[in-house]
Amino acid sequence: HLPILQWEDKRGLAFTKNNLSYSSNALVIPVSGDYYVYAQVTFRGPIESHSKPSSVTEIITKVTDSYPEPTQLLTGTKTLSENWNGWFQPIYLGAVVSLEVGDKLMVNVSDIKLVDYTKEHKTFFGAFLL
Amino acid sequence: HLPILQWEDKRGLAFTKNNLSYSSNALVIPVSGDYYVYAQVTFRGPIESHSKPSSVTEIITKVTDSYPEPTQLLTGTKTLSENWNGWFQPIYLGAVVSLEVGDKLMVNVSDIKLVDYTKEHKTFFGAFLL
Amino acid sequence: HLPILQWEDKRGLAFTKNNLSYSSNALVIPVSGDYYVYAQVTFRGPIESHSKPSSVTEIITKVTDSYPEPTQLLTGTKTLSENWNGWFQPIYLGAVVSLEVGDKLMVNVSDIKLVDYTKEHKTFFGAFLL
Amino acid sequence: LRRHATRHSCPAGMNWIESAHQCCPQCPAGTYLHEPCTSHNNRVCKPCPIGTFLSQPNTFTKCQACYECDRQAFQSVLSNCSATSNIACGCEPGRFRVCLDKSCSEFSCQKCQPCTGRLIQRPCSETQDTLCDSSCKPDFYTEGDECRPCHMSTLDTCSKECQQACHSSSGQGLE
Repeated sequence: HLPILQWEDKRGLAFTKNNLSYSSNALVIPVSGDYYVYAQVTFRGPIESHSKPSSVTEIITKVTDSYPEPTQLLTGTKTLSENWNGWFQPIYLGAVVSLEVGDKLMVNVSDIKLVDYTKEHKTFFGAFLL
Repeated sequence: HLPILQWEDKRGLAFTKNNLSYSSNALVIPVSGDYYVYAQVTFRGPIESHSKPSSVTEIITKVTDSYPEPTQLLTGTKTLSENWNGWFQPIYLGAVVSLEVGDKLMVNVSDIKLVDYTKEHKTFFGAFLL
Repeated sequence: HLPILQWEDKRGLAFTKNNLSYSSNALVIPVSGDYYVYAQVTFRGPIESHSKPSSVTEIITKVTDSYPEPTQLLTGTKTLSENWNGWFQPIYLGAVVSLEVGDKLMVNVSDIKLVDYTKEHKTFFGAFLL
Repeated sequence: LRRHATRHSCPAGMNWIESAHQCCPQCPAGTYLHEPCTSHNNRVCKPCPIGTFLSQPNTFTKCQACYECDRQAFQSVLSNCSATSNIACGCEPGRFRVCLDKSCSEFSCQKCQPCTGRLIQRPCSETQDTLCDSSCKPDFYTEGDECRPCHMSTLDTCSKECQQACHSSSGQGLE
């Protein structure tokens, strides 16, 4: 009974401005240019009815009207060796990418059930125009 | 006999400018706006008289006159599975946050005795106005 | 039979602009100023004829005409406890540094044979002027 | 109401080009959009340079970089990168894939087990390790979880299992 994970874009520390909008789980690029795009996902386990994962992966992807498949922009993948019953693993990604107006940025993960969504300062996603 | 850990703000690679100042262990925000705030702490062990920690945590917090309690802006927490006698674990955090003039930014850690303060390029902290 | 590892600066997601150029494995600074410099290296193993490494390290260094030795700007070092036959470990680094025109930025690693060079979104390097 | 950039819908096979402010025909797979169309001229597509590809019709201004196979981690090239398809990697002979994620886009290549002294139930393949028979082959005896050849055992080192396996009929198998 996992809630579908959506990003928070208004409450608490979250905000959008300068027409960088958030809709259907993606940041929508308002003007073409070079953006510093970043995201951190904190993964955690174990969770009920879930065998211990061998690795966790976070991918920032781009979806665009000019190409039918998503493009992987940044990827962080880490094998887990924790033999702990309780484990935490943050993955931070950030880099400059060239984007076109209308491009959509999304964060994909290897297993959404392992995402720690409980605190805004542990899992976050953003971009700014250079 | 651990020296109180202060940030270095002048010597070596460290610097402050554009009125972003450093005082009593905090960066002080000179003008309201959106800042990219970042910090890396390298944790290391074992250290004398210290049982092996199960995890390490780094938190960038904001202290402001308009609210009596600190606000956690960014958190990186990682469980340790190292069965090594010597271990190292860097945690990097970075994101855009909206700050007000006079706000203070600080870095808190789960256990200051585990911080590797020996080299400026292993543990660092900064912010810049977008 | 390891290919010499070069950064890709034109094809795919890679690009250079505003005279920030890439030559002999370094980013060359075109104008003095404060830059946000970042890099991620994904390390992976095991690889042939290679005992399991105890740690991996990534260092962003500066080479300058005004000083004969490289300067270490940012360092991420992590001990490995993976008992997996297949392991992955990304290290991300990023911070603001003051640079002079002509300075060269490079990424050094503890063992180049452990670098995952197979996908552009797993290992990347860049900088932008504030 | 703030004016939102309306999403332009174009006929099939065409994409909206913001800079040209009109729909343009897509470039075929293996090529990218070098110059957008204008009201007078058609768009110009150019082939993807070596080391890049685009597997779909598109209006990308740049092709995607090919992956590389991880030769140091015992991967091998199944098919080279072409202008229309990315490289495909597998494992060197004698190794099989251990996937690190569901899509198996990340995998390591591990040595196939040799099944010394056992019959092979299922040979090693690209995606699965060898499946060895649980019992030892004739002229082999069980020692722990290994199968040892009878001829290597001597009278005083031959355990009960060894006795049963190696010389069920008298005098055989011992040198």
